[in-house]
Amino acid sequence: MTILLFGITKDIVGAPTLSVPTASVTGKKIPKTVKELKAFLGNTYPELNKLSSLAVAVNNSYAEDDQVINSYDEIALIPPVSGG
Amino acid sequence: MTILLFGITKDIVGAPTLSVPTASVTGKKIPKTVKELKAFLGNTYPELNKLSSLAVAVNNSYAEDDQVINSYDEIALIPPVSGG
Amino acid sequence: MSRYARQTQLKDFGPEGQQKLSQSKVLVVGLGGLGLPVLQYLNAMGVGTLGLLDQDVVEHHNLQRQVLYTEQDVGRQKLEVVHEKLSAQNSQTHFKLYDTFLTKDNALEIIKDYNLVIDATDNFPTRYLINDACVLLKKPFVYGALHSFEGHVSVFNYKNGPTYRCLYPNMPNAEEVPNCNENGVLGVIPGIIGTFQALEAIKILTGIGEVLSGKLLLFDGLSQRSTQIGFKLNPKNLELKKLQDFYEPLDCDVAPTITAEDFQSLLESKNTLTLIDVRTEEEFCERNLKEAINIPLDKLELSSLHITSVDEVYVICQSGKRSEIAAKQLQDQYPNKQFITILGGMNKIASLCP
Amino acid sequence: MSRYARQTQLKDFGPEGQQKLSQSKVLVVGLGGLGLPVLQYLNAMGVGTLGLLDQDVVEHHNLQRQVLYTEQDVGRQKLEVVHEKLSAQNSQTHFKLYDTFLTKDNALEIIKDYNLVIDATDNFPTRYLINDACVLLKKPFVYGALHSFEGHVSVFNYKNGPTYRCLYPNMPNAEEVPNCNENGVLGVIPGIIGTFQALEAIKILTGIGEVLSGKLLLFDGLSQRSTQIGFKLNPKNLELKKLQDFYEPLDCDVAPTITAEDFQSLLESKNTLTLIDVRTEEEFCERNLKEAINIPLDKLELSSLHITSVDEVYVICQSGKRSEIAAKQLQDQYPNKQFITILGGMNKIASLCP
Repeated sequence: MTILLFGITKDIVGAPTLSVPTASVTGKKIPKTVKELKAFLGNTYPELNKLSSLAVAVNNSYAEDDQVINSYDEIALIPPVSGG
Repeated sequence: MTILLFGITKDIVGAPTLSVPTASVTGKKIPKTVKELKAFLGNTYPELNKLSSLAVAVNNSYAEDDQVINSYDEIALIPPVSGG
Repeated sequence: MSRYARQTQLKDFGPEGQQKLSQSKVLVVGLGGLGLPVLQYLNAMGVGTLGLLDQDVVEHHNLQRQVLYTEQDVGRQKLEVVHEKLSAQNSQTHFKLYDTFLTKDNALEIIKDYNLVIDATDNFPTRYLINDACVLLKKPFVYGALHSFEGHVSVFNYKNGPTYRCLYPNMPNAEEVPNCNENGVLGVIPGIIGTFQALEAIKILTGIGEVLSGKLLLFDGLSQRSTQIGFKLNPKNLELKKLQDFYEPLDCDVAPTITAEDFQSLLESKNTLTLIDVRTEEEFCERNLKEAINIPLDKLELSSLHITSVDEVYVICQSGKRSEIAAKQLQDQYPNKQFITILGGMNKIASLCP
Repeated sequence: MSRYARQTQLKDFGPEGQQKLSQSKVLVVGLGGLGLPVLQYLNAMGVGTLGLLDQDVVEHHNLQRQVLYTEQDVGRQKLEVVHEKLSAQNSQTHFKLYDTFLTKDNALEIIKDYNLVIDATDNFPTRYLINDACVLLKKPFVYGALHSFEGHVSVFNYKNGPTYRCLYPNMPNAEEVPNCNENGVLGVIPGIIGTFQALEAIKILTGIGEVLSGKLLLFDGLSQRSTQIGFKLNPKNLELKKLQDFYEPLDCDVAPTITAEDFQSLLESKNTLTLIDVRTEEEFCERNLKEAINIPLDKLELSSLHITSVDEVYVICQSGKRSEIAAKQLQDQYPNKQFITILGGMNKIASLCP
């Protein structure tokens, strides 16, 4: 599962994209929903947990927390940005 | 087969996209290569024949005249533009 | 050839498009990186009335991306400089100048006269204020925002379409968003996002093309890629009845602070100091510092302060949150004084001397 | 805060990026719709040396999209106006002014001093000339071009990457491309394409991000969509040994014409008229009109004409093609005279009176 990162999430992770394993070879629990994905990522990058207002897109559509995600989905993390 | 039109080709056809039948229900010969597609379109829109310098993209890549095209390909006609 | 010939000759724009532009009224909130390219193009193209709203002066470090300003303009009111230059560019445009920041008290009154608003601000409180005011007034607004090499563009509240709150329901906290001093931007990015905003404005005003309503455009300059994210209206975001009581000014000028400990020492060493407690009367009565004057936060704007003898004014509340807001608000009102927030507020003070 | 702080604080740009910009030299060919936004941003961001090349004056119908010009500037040399305004914007920039059009005779000499070229012209001949000169000199160039609501952006000849001729091997004919008077452009589109070009220039100069090499970006303003088309180098396009002998000026000012029939009547009715035959001496000797002076096209630039008594000068060749080129070239050299092409040339004349 590839995750595109925008705004401050790119700065936190330090890269424009992130790969999340979808087979359970790592023994870790694999995220099945947007909410689980957020928790999963927050584990690795605790600073992401601070983002109370983080939009997530699945296949170029805004997704709610309960949306189910699959390995072939393209996911984007889109925090609000403020500059002008 | 959907064809995206840019520049003067959009003006000639009068729409931003064009649909070309891919099943031979119409009895017409169906274009199998870029060259045949150009000829096919030139039949319907003779003004397209004037464009000596017309780039064609198949699935977002520049295509030569002999490239084979299929019904699921996304094709774009990209004439040169000059304005500044 | 007529002034607008190059666009009126376009079949999909025509003299009708030009006529619509000339009768349009657009308010641009913010004369910074985004506002200037928006204005340069809307003014060039013949939008009839342009409202300009900003209270900043031109600073030296603005010049890296705010392309209408010259070195000579540093220190001048942005409003004045922009008005001067845009008038020279197009003498047919009618300009309305607002020498203010957008606030909950003036937003509805100002916005109601316009066909659409360009959100070219650099802070969340004003973005949320613009959103809410536009929802109340049923006006579309063209949103643009920047971060480093990236930008956002969308059109909100267009024909009852989705709003900013459908993407981001609540304003982020101060801690989760980098403040403006940390958060740089490559000089040309506002030029790209601003011209995108101008294009969306033109499409709304003339009815040509597809408006970016229900779509968030994400532009990434490093890869030169644009991505569009679809999103839907959450109907409860249109059910707004009035503006919020307060739009927290998370702005870039961080108010100076003092720790509760240092403030305690100060209290002991100084004979007099000015301290404003911005909690409610109820909270104040329960426990307060004897030096404090009580002016609840929601009455601060209406109060007129007479601070003559001192340069520094301390501000306190329960936790330090409201006092920060108050300090910024007071700072804007009384630029010659310094307003200092007591970190941790009465909670912290109480923990020091129980 | 330092002038460039907002971008030097970006981790991927930094003081190193700024340092690289300050040592960079960029030539901008064309001070029109594309050239102005490119220059406003490159100058704001601190590119050390900017070359400005144009010979036009500001016209009233330029104001709709050429946002650096004011109404007062109409009639002035673009070069002078741009230099004045950019100097006020950034006094640290070193400007080099070229009061000329780019020609096969000056292109190599001018371009060789720059790190990259911005193609901000409005015609094919100059685009092909820039391409060929950059290939010969191994310089990258940032291409931008406009049509109605659309634009193209790409970076050609970057690190031996594909060139303009890899997309469009040969210059289109005059008949297949709408001339500039038919071909309008929505005012804000050059702002978008020009800022895209400035961004690509910054990426090339500082090494950040992905450069649009081997990719043609198609921007469609009506749908606000960007599409990227990949294309490859055709190695023979790098094998250029010298510039072409001629880059046909398919420019926007269509030279006035007269039919061969009308010209015949004119010859019969007028005692004197001035007629230039631009064919080779050989062709001229084979058959000519007795009123004609022979100045072959390739010698036209070097010849100095003394046309004092008349305002109208007729130009002829074999088919009407070279005379059209000649008329435009002469028009630029002698703006106070009118040069009229005889349609169909000697071929047509011959068919009328065998």
